[in-house]
Amino acid sequence: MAFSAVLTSEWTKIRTVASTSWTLATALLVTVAMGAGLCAVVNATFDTMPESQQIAFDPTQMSFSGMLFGQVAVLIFGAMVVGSEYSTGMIRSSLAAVPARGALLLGKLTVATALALVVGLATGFLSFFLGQALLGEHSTTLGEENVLRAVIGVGLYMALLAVFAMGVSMMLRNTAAAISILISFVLILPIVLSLVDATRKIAFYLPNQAGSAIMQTVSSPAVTSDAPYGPWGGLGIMVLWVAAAVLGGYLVLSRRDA
Amino acid sequence: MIEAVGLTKRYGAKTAVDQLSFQVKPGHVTGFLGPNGSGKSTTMRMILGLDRPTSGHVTINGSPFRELPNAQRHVGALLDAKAVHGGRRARTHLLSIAQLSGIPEKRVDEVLAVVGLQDAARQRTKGFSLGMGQRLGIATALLGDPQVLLFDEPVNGLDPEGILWVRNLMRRLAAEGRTVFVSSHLMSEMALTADHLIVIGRGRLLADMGTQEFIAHNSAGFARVRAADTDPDGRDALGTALTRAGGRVLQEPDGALRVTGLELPRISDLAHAAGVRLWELSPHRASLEEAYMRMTQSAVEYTSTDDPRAELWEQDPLALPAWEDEQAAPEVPRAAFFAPPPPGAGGSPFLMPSHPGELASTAKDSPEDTR
Amino acid sequence: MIELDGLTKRFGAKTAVDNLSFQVKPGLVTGFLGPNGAGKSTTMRMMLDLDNPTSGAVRIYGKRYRELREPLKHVGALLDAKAMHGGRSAYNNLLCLAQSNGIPQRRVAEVLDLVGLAPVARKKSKGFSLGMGQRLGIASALLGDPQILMFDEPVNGLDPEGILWIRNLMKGLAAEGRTIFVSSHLMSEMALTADHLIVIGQGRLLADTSMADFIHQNSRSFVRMRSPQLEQLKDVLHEAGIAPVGVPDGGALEIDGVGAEQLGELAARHRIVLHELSPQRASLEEAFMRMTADSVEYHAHAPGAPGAAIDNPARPADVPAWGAGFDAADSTRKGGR
Amino acid sequence: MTPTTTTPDRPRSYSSPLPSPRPHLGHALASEWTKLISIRSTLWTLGALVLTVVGVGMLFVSQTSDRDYESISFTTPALFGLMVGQVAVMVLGVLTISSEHATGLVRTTFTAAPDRFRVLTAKYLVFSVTAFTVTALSVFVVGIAASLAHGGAAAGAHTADEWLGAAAGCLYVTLLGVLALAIGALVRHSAGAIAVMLGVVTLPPVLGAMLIVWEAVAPIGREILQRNVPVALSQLFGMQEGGDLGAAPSNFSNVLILVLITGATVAASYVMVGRRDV
Repeated sequence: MAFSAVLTSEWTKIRTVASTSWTLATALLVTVAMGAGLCAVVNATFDTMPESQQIAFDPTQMSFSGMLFGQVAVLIFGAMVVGSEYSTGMIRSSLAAVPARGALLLGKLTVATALALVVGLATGFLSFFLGQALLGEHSTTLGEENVLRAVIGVGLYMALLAVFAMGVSMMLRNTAAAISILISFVLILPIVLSLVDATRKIAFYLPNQAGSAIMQTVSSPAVTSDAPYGPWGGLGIMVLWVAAAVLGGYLVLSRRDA
Repeated sequence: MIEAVGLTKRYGAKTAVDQLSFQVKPGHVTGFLGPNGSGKSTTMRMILGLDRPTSGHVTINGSPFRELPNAQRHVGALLDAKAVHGGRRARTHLLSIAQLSGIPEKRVDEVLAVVGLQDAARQRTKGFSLGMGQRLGIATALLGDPQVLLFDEPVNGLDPEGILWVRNLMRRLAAEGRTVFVSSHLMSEMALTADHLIVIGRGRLLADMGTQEFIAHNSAGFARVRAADTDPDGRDALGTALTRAGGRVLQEPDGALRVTGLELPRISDLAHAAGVRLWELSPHRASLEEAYMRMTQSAVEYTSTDDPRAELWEQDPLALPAWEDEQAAPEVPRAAFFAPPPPGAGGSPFLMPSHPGELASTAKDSPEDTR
Repeated sequence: MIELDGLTKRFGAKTAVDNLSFQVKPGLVTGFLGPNGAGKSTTMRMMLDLDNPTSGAVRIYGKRYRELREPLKHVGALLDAKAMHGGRSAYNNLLCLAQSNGIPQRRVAEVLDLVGLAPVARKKSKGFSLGMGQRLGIASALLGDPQILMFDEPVNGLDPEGILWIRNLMKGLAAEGRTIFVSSHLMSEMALTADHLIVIGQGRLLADTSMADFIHQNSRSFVRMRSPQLEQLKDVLHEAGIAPVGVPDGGALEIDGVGAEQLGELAARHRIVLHELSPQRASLEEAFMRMTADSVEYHAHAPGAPGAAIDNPARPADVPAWGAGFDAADSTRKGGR
Repeated sequence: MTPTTTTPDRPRSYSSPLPSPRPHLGHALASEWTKLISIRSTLWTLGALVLTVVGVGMLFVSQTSDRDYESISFTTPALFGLMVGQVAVMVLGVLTISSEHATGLVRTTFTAAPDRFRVLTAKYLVFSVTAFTVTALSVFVVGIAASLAHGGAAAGAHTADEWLGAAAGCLYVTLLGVLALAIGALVRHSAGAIAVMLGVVTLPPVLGAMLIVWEAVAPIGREILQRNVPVALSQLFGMQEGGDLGAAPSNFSNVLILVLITGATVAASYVMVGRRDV
């Protein structure tokens, strides 16, 4: 069977359910709006910030701070794409139509990832330009060192996060469980882990913590001294997590009875 | 006793149930029939207080469902067999429902035994087949040992043994003096189970009468007559005699005659007079299916482009107007099964050969009868 | 053509399907019968490679399902009517399946039209009734215009009009030379539809025969006679050495083991007027219940055991009027093979 | 089954030998309790709650010295786990009602008990008592472990108030769960309701930070920053935060706000459940 057919089919699947548009639209809007809001805040209060913070100030990353919440919508998007197949029973029809598990998984991942990447890139550029406009004199431009990498990094980060969510959902085969676990894992666990010294180092290796390094541009000692990796190293760690999740998902899909 | 008065339910501009009034009396199994989308489920949901009628009202033993003091002890219902949390075990599911109305725990084991699920009582219902789910649903309905019982498609997914059991169960429940209200699409089942029928179509009442009366009103029975094969002219002679006597005669594929409009003794006499020996003379009651189809003809909502009723109306090609020995003239041949035929593909869309004959070439040898 | 070879499926200690081997041939409607819990659905799921067999294999034209390129063009299956995404419209649900197998888009509208769902094609399938869901499932099975069609309980939830339609549909598809494999619990439906039967019980093959043979072997048939000259008739029968086996109600006699033809000739010879001479064939339902009596898993404990009803001599009269027509159609078809 | 009994006035009517008590809340409570303990998601969510609270708490206890407890209470170690664990409580709250809607069980339930308020009340009661008990138990295990391990002189003086505060904290988490249940009853969709609840918990801090910029709405922003869920919970567990925002609101007012919000949502859920077709 032509893989392009699977892609077309998955594209139809993804564009014809309401959850796709509202999760991705939320991801974009929340990230852009919150980033813009925080940039405005910072611009107004920049002078009152301690000097150490002023030195380490990363205008690019600041415009992406809405990602903290936007990523929740991306996770829900990934979890719904896979989970709804199971909750509705559609998975049986899908597997009857495309019995090669690998092809089905790959098709689904490709389409959803591409979509998340596109939305992610749009989010990155929109947040960046809007944020920089609001930052006024503290802003930066795309031409500066590392900035373009960081903006594109937003797209990569969102795409990887979506794949991660899909892999985890494929393993759990349940939307509600996947969403709860993913959100605890991404939003709350890092905070909890960094509260205690003994576990702070572990938190660096969580997928989203490592992955978000790609969105930083300023490598002043005040910011990055803690993290034992650079932006690409961080993204690499996230890719490993994602690969593990996808592998787990593939094993569950191919071994277990549908 | 269930009593509906002017029951109406509208969803936006669409009227699902329209001015429905009827009574369901105790001591009978009352069948509730209607095509898909005719408002049966909505009516049942309104009886159970799950949907609010737009106007009109429905009462059970005189009071609206939601005002019954202990609803479960008065009314038991099976609406949707799969309406169970799959992660829960069968017994705990029933127990949680029983506790809701203070029904003793031993009653749970009792109903599990009644429906034959005692061995599966500790299984999670996720693994249940449709038939097992249906039995669990029936168990739920019986929990409160209620006076009024409603079943929506109770035999769905049951095996023949289960169907037979449900049939007997419903008759027995009615014989005990309960009100039993059953909807089903299986006419052969309904004919065996229901004493009384309420038929709706497009939300309106079409009929409210006894099952036998309904069949008699809406269809005609026929007789099957076969002359001795050893007497080659017998069939023609018989056909002519019967037609002259005012009967309507059609030929069946095996050579027997289908006669309407004449009583069996009369046919016997006519055959005797014509000197024809009979090898078969059997009465055929019209089926409820046929009667139902005729009644609801105009009220069907989802119709295939390939009208199945053709089978019912197109019996005339079987007729032998001139008594020619035309072997069971086949019905209008179905060249392409899929109507409308796809343009430009010679009548068959993809893999299929253009004519069935190409695949089953031997089938051409015998007159294929699609009946 | 579907071939099963030693197919076995165990769930833990429980063997759901036990060393099942049979073939489903083209040009026929093959009925797949068995009590609840016999392993029918599991077998069908393994045919589609949804469940992995513990051992054994299923071959579809010599290939495993997973090896089929564009499987919907070879095999169409209705397993579970609700196996669709409720938030998607009927049209789009089918469209994504069609696209995955390179089936042209117009075919989607075609099958929706065929099953009568064209008016609600753009509605979300969440709001569909069981019958509409079933039609949607049938549409998805027909999507690729496949050689092999599998239906698990196709008439579930359909109204009589729909039942009649699917009955004709399956016969028509088989007549075109396709392989039709149908499971159903409704014996009256099966009797009207299937040519060949495969019966399983507790995961094991119980029978693999033609419909007529199955009924013949697993049930009794008899001839009912009615006459205004009942006493005379009894005497004639007695003289001929024929003993009526049952006298269910006042005016009728039931005779076992002698054909209606002979009885008709006998009556004619003795100038006895008959008001009825009807061969009664036992129903498929009865035959099925006799065969599977030992392998029924969920026995209801209720007074009036099913067995009592089976032996009720009045039952065969309840066979739907078209039962006779079926027998004829069946023999014609067999003759043609 | 029972034989036919005939009564003179209703000649063909059936009456059953089973007791027919007028159903009361107690019946519904028993039913809901059976429902709660008979599904595995209860075990998963509550297990996750206990594991995170006790696990993270114990880790914290083992990493701290007596002196650290001069400024924090013995129950503070439980806070970190509870920040994660509260998600489990909310998920359980949502699932308590949304799983009935997802499976269609709600129709069976409301057919068996047409008095929907009785069922809903029982759900709220059973859920909140269970959630509070489990939360409090795990919090107090951590608190007692901390006080046993680090109760030395260096830890300074501790009063019973901090234990009361922790109890209030458990109540706070329970209220979040009740709010989740109410939202589940309104939304009727597991994933949607969980997303809404996570928004309620995580969005206000950011919203506050944004509002505080503009002079006109700065006071509102400040209020939100001081009264959102994580801050309130931290305070209840003896972590005083802020300072540049002015005096922190009292624990009582924090709990009261959540009580009011939850109360309003619960009231809305009663109205909707009573009125809606299911």
